[in-house]
Amino acid sequence: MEDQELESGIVKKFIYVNRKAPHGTIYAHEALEVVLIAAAFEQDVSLAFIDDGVYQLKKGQNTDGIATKNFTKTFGALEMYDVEKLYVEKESLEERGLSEDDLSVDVEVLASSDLKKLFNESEVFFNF
Amino acid sequence: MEDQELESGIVKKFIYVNRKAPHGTIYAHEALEVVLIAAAFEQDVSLAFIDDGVYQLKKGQNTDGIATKNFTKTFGALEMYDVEKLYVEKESLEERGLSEDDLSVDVEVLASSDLKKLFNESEVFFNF
Amino acid sequence: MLHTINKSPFEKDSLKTCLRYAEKGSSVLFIEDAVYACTKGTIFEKQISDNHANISFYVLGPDLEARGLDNSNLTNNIEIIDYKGFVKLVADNEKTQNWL
Amino acid sequence: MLHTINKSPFEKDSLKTCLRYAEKGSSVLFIEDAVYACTKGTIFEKQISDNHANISFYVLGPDLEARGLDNSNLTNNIEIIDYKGFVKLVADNEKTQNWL
Amino acid sequence: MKFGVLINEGPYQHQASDTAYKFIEAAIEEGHEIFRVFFYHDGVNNGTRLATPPQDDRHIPNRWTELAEKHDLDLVLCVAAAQRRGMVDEDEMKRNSKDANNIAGKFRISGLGQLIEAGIQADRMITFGD
Amino acid sequence: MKFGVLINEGPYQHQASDTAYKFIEAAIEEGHEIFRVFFYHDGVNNGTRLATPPQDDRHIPNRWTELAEKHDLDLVLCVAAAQRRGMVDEDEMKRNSKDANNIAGKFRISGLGQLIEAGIQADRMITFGD
Repeated sequence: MEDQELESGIVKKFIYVNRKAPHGTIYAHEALEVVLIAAAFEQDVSLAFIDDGVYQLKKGQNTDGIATKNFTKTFGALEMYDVEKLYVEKESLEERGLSEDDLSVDVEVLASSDLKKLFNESEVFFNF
Repeated sequence: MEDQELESGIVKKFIYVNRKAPHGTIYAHEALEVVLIAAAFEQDVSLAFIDDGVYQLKKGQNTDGIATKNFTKTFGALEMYDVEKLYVEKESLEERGLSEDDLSVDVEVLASSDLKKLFNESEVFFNF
Repeated sequence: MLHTINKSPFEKDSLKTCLRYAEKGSSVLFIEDAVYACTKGTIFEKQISDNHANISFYVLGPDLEARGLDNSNLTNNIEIIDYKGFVKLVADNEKTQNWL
Repeated sequence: MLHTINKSPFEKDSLKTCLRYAEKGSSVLFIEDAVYACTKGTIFEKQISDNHANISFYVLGPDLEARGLDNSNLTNNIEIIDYKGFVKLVADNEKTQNWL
Repeated sequence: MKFGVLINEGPYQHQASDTAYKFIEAAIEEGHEIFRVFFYHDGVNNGTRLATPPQDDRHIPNRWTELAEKHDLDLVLCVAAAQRRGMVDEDEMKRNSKDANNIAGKFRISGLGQLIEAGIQADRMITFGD
Repeated sequence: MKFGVLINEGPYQHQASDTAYKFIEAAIEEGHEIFRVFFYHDGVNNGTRLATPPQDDRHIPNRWTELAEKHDLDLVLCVAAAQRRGMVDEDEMKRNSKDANNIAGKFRISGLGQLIEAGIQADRMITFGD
């Protein structure tokens, strides 16, 4: 019954707000698992990376030395799941001495004033 | 055997460094449980309250409305356990707009430069 | 839009980011350890007074009381609400952003 | 005395307090998400350079690599060590204060 | 109005579960419907039936169970998060060849799709976490 | 040199348990003795035998068990913290009338005195937490 409701065509604008650094805690990792599952629901999905969340996209992460799983490789596969709207907050990048070239995937860098507009257009917020 | 070693008279200078606000997380509460148990071991015990840790000693806390246990009442009982050396960092108090009068128990307010000396004299650190 | 914050502003930086995103007409609710952000005599007093013309600030009363604080400790222009008031804020705003 | 920090300085305020307590001759070790404190082009660069004459700064290499960082990203005067180096620091200092 | 609730931290360690409980209680009193309570990350640890907190403290897992019984709440633990953290029901016990299970009766284990569905179906989503 | 180790966070949610593991491994390789590993707060959740993490990830509780078997480590879960969080061994199961237990074989449950003793007996104490 619930499946039928989904198929009946409700499409909402989901936004995943990622504000935590990877590896020190699991939030970034398990947030990405939500995004992958959510892809099957054919909703309108955007990912925003703000504050330490921008570190999730840093190039060249290698977790062999800390013996945890390097989930950040999965960001490169998001396109296959039709998750293509990744936004990174400009202020957060700059404060951390990073530029778009430091990131592992294609993103759109937006000033918070523009990211705010995306917030206003979004309907369902998940915060990690 | 271990009991005999304890009775053989090793007395160390313990310092409990409390830096977290009460109630939002359990650290302050469970830290106090350590202090109470530790009292039976007849060690030399000091408690330092730094950063948000100073909020643990705020007068008049009443957790009825959030339906959690008000462990902060126990600070008033520490004297009965011969735990009498409570130090509060002056900078942390002032930054929070608090004064000694706002606190529920007798403490010594020390500038960080003096608290540092206490750190230097301490032997075992527990951080909460 | 409703924004909630639950961490002490002395410990974590969520308030700064929240205020970057809270627009004219937004509501900001302080819960759990974030209630300390509402207290007088701190650097956060100014951040709130600078914004109160555009943003409505609320604090969860039960969390204030739990921490030994009441109206006399608060910065001006903050409304104390209870859990029902919290529910009403969530219902009255089309969406909620929780700054964790 | 050894001080360890494990939280991002952008998220949490431990570094500020740690530097208030780290004295001449102390060592400060950055682990886990605190390794971001060692990176160039941030406000923490100055806090470290202001103190490096008195304090020895270390960063845990495996935690740096996990986060996609290496020597080229680091502020000057920070030594990269491995877990054995971490053990040696704890052994060489009579006591350790962990700023959590 | 239909509320979806996401809880991301375990019992006692953080206040998140306590605040969510008081919020849901108030929402029900105000006549709202709770579409689902989804427990993610360490939040899954709220579903244990093996806790024995001190008698003068609240019993968080039991309190969830009682609220669910009274108001027919749907309490869902994320299966992936639960597997990582050792929260197990009878099905999971068999599937993963474990010799015990520890979930309380009113909780069920299911997939992340249940969270997405809550996002789609509920009028409001709210998250309690760290 | 004798090290005492305190771990304050559960598996997976925070890196604390991972870092402690790598630290202890290195300390043993360098010829030091681990007097005791004490698990407090959510740290007690490291002791579950019911976890089934994804196969391409580390198995944190099993990894502790294997290290303990290899080097005869003393892994202690705080009883008060364990009761709050539903970590139970056979004795606790009987004492608190529970119908299951979930602790892994190489962990034991004991009192906070074991932590204080570690502070007294060890040459160095180090804490891993949040």
